Amino acid sequence: MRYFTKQQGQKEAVPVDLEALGGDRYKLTVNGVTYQVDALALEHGTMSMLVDGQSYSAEFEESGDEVGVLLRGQVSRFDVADERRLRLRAGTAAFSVEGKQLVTAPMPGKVVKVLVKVGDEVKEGQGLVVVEAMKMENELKSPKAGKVTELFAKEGTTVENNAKLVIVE
Amino acid sequence: MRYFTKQQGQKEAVPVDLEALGGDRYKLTVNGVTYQVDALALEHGTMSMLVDGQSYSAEFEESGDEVGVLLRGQVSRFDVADERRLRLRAGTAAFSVEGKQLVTAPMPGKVVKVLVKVGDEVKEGQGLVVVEAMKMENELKSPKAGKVTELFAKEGTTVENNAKLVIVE
Amino acid sequence: MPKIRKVLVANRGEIAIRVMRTCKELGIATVAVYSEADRSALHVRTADQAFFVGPPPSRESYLVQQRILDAAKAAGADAIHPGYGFLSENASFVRACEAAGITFIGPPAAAMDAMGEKTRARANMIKVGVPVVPGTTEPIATEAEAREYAQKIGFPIMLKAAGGGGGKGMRRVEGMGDFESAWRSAKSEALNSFGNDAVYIEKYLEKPHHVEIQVFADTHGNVIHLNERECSAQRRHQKVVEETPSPILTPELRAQMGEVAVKAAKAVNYVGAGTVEFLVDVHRNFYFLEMNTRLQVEHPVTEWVTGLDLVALQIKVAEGEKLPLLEAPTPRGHSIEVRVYAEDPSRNFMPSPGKITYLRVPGGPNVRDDSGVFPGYTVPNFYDPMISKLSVWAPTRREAIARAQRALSEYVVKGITTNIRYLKAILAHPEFVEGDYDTGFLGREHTTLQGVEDPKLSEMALLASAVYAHQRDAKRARTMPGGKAGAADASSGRISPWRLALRSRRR
Amino acid sequence: MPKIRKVLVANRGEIAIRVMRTCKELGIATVAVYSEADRSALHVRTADQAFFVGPPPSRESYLVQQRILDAAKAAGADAIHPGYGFLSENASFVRACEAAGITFIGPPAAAMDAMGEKTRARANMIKVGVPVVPGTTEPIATEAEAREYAQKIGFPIMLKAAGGGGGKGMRRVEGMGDFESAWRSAKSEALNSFGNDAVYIEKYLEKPHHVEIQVFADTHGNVIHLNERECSAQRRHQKVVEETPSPILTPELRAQMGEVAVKAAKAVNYVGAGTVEFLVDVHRNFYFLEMNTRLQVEHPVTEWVTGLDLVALQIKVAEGEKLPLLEAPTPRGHSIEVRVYAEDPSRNFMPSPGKITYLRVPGGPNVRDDSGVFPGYTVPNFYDPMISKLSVWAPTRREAIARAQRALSEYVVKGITTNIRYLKAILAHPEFVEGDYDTGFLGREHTTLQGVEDPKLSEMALLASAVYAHQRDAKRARTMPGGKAGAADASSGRISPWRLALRSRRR
Repeated sequence: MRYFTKQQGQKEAVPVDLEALGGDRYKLTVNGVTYQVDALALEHGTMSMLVDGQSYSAEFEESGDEVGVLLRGQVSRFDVADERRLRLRAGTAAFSVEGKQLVTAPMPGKVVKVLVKVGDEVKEGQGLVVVEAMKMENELKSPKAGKVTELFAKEGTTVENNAKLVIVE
Repeated sequence: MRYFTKQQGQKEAVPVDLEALGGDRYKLTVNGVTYQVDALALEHGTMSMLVDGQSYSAEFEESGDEVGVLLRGQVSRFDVADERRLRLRAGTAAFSVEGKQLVTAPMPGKVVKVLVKVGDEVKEGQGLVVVEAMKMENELKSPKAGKVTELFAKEGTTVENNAKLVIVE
Repeated sequence: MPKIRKVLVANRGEIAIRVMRTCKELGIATVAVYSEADRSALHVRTADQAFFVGPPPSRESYLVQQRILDAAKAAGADAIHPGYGFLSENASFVRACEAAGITFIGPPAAAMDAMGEKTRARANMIKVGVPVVPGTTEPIATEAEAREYAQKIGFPIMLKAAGGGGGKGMRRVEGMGDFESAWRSAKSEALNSFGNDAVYIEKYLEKPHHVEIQVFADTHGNVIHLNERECSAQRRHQKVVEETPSPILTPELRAQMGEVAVKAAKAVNYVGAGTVEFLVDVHRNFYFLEMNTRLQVEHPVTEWVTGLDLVALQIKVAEGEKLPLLEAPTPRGHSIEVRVYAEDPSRNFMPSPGKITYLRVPGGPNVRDDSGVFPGYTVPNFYDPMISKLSVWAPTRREAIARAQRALSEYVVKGITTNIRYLKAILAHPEFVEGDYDTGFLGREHTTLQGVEDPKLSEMALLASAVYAHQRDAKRARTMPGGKAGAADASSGRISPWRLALRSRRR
Repeated sequence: MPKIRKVLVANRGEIAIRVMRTCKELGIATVAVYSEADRSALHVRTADQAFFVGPPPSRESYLVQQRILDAAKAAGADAIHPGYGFLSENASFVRACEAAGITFIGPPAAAMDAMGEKTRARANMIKVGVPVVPGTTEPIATEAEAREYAQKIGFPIMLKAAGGGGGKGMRRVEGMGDFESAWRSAKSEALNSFGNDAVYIEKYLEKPHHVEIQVFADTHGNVIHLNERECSAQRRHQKVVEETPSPILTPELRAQMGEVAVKAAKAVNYVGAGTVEFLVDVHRNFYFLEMNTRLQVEHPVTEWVTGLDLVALQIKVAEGEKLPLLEAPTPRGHSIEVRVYAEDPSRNFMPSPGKITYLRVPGGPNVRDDSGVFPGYTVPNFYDPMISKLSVWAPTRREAIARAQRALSEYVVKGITTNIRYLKAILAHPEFVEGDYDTGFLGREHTTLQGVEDPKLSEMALLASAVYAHQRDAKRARTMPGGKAGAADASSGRISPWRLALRSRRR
């Protein structure tokens, strides 16, 4: 079975061929190298993985399409899909490559200040909205130079994680 | 709503009248005393209970009909049933008051020795079966004087918790 | 003064638990207070009694003096321990406790008055000959005046909240361009944190170390110091890593600074636990910065090397007992504390409140975890993002670093993002290992401290993620036969990197 | 000897984790071995490498020397740490390591030979003038001979496995009536635990204390002792609570026993960590009992009061380094360890293997948890039921007891039954608090230590159980509308007390 694993920050997805050998044993081929892997899933998203005698304790956390993997102190994030899932996804990309940039709330909190209004021209790095969470004020900045085309943030309102705040185009 | 709570080791069930006041608040009446209780259920069977300003952290563990409650270092076990459940139960008692006594495995383990055979007369406290678990040998003794009428235990076999071993009648 | 039998802890989180632990060991009953956001918090369950004090914002709950006092009266508490933050440095609260006949476990109001407002503290210290950093001695009324003064002493300068410490309401300003936003946010944070938006200006020293001296005084006029803590690993003036002994202090400098700290405490008739903070410059001159008139977050490192329980000592002093020692003990071995925050270092340290779905805390020799959380707990977004303090002890600094690294490698927190990896990067950084790191260290090395990827580990993680996806899909296929495994793709949360590339990258 | 770069830990559970923690801090790579029952165990994940060594029974896995050595070779380990139990006191394994060119972290085979079989050890000690308890100097061949010897020295007597310690294969015999079953079970346990069913007899002393001296020797002929541990709180010769200093030792007696222990170690050319166990009678005479030629379970209490890392010291000695100290340090403060077992004290200490569904480990000042388990882990029923060692430090014994009580009150383990409440009862018992408890203490006070019920707490628990049932039924009604909430009654597990009354009560 073939999976495509795309690591966050990497451009290309890497194909991984997986063959279940029964029990917790798998044969995995990636980048031309084949590994015999003993991968025991434990509770709470923990996995004990033995590869050529090396022991790796992996902790998984799913977040949307991605799974974060904590392994020997390093965190990597992967989006893993088989071919069927990949096809399902083709049509769903929400934004075109260039143009619109959505700024969302990086954590739950309270909008304490909106620094722009619809139609404003903004520079890259210019402050758009100030969100307070855990007694810290965090200024969210524009990812690009452009114009504010939509403004969802309202001063004094509480926002959830990933709430849409501003679109810069 | 009325519940009947029977504590392990006690003879009588105690009726408790419970009125849900909304949120985590309850009015509970037991033995003629009424308590206002703020009982917040947390994950993993934990409850934070406030009664007249006193704070109790309760840990629950269900085991069969009973729930064990760990509260300020004390463990109590209760069988709690409402009136409907109580009726459902009436017919299911597995053994009559006198007569048959079932000896079960108190833990998972291995039967290392069977000390009796069917038809043997045994004294109260006489060893019946030796079960080994965690490198400790535990001799299970007869709860009464009587005759071995059934023998499920076999030397060398592995038994689960609560497995039937011997019936003395 | 009579023995204390019941203590109300006017705080939350790890420090509330910390204080209650000692109370429990001393046979003293404990009373918690909690806001609406803290009904499920651990300190409520740890206490013998618990009282509700208001809505989530601390200004409407933990900072409302009357509610705290009402709870203390309802519970029959004979003393209040304020922890740190909240009402811990509020002289009017000390007076209110006194009026209510409740022992405040902390310094007298007069000492707080003398040290509480930083500008007044500076003036008092100048009077008794304690060296101070150049700056205004009074809060500055208007932004215009502030700009003028800053121009006069020269940038960089520090804006500081007059009403409290802990890094809140503090801003370093490099020049006129940053002035407005720094002024606004310092005042607003000061107001939120201390109910007082007064701000003053200090000259910013180049490459200074933040070294503080723990002092302790009893009601019989005995004042001692318990050596120093090195707290230069700071981010936005928030301490991240603390240690004792300080790797830059000689025994002579320690003795000098200790003597000055004792002098400072004596000058204000101090009682109880306090900390005199100093900046130490590259020439090892030291300047009084401020005095924190309460227990510090980082007190465990002092406890490790002295064997004392500072909370127990606070209670003894509040009961009128004499200090059990009359001079600083020689530090035994080395201790390091790291603060575990619910924040994401790779997203500019954005706070990361949320539910802790899994928690594994380090164990083994000479490791201490002071935490206020538990698995299944939702970290609320109203309060400080610190969820735990991990501290270690070892005979030498080198061994203490190795032990802290080992302990951090065992720490697993799931459901929220923490700074654990960042803490490991700090401890591994050559500047930290070498021992001469100043308060600019974390800011300067920000990029390095984000870490580099080990491609071998990434490959192993990739293999793990493929098996994980396989097992997950197999399980989904079993639980919803014929269902679309891909349906979960549409759920919220972090977005696919394929899509993320189409979206903004926030800095 | 060269530096050790990679250590195979030939053990499992908490001690494997303990050893790996120190290795990690020293920058030494670690290799785990695991049986079929331990694939999911924590030590497998804690190590850098892990190798399978056979089926669950230890005789087919952890005790198979060749498999351990094969794993060490496959991993490229240059040393083996045996932990305690298993192969730790097996001289033939030490020789096999030597032959394979792998450093065994422990004493030389000759010292083990001299001390390993208890009867030979007794003979060796008598030779150098160390006082011993009256008894046979050789294993006894037949039950008839044994009965005869017992008759001669008079009951009560002890049957003891010649091949090993740790309470396994030990039986106290009160008279002829108990002899047969004790003889049979002692031999069978000895065979299972040490692969050797040889048993000998010792006179049982009345009200003795079990006090042991930690010794350490390097390869340069230096031998020191690191003071004592009081281990008289035993059940079935299995230690349950240990502490240091011993509350019954004077400095003079400590010095005398230390001197004798060093003499014993020197007599057998000992190297590494070892423990000389003594019985101390009511007149404070002390008798050599046996020497454990390995690290003890209870070594953390010694680490607390000396500040040493005994595992690190073992490794240094194995590398050929000299001991860093040449006389016993004065004990600093007091330390207590309690052993957390998966067993049910109210059901005659029946082992309680199974899945740990929830785990909360104590934290805060001066608390140490050495554990081999984690939430979601299934404690297998093949090995020792000890799941954790909790140890604390405080300046005084009284404070250490209070701290241990506080820590135990924070310990929550769900899914299996543990002895935590029993441990609290021990620490609260007047005989323990007073400090003069002998090895008969736990047996004698068995009933008292089961605890008495506080009716107020029972009433609160009753309220909690009613609310719990209400919330559970409400949830069930939501998830299976129209379903019978009562259906779950038929499931297995503990039976209703209404029905239980109809069943046997086991003693």
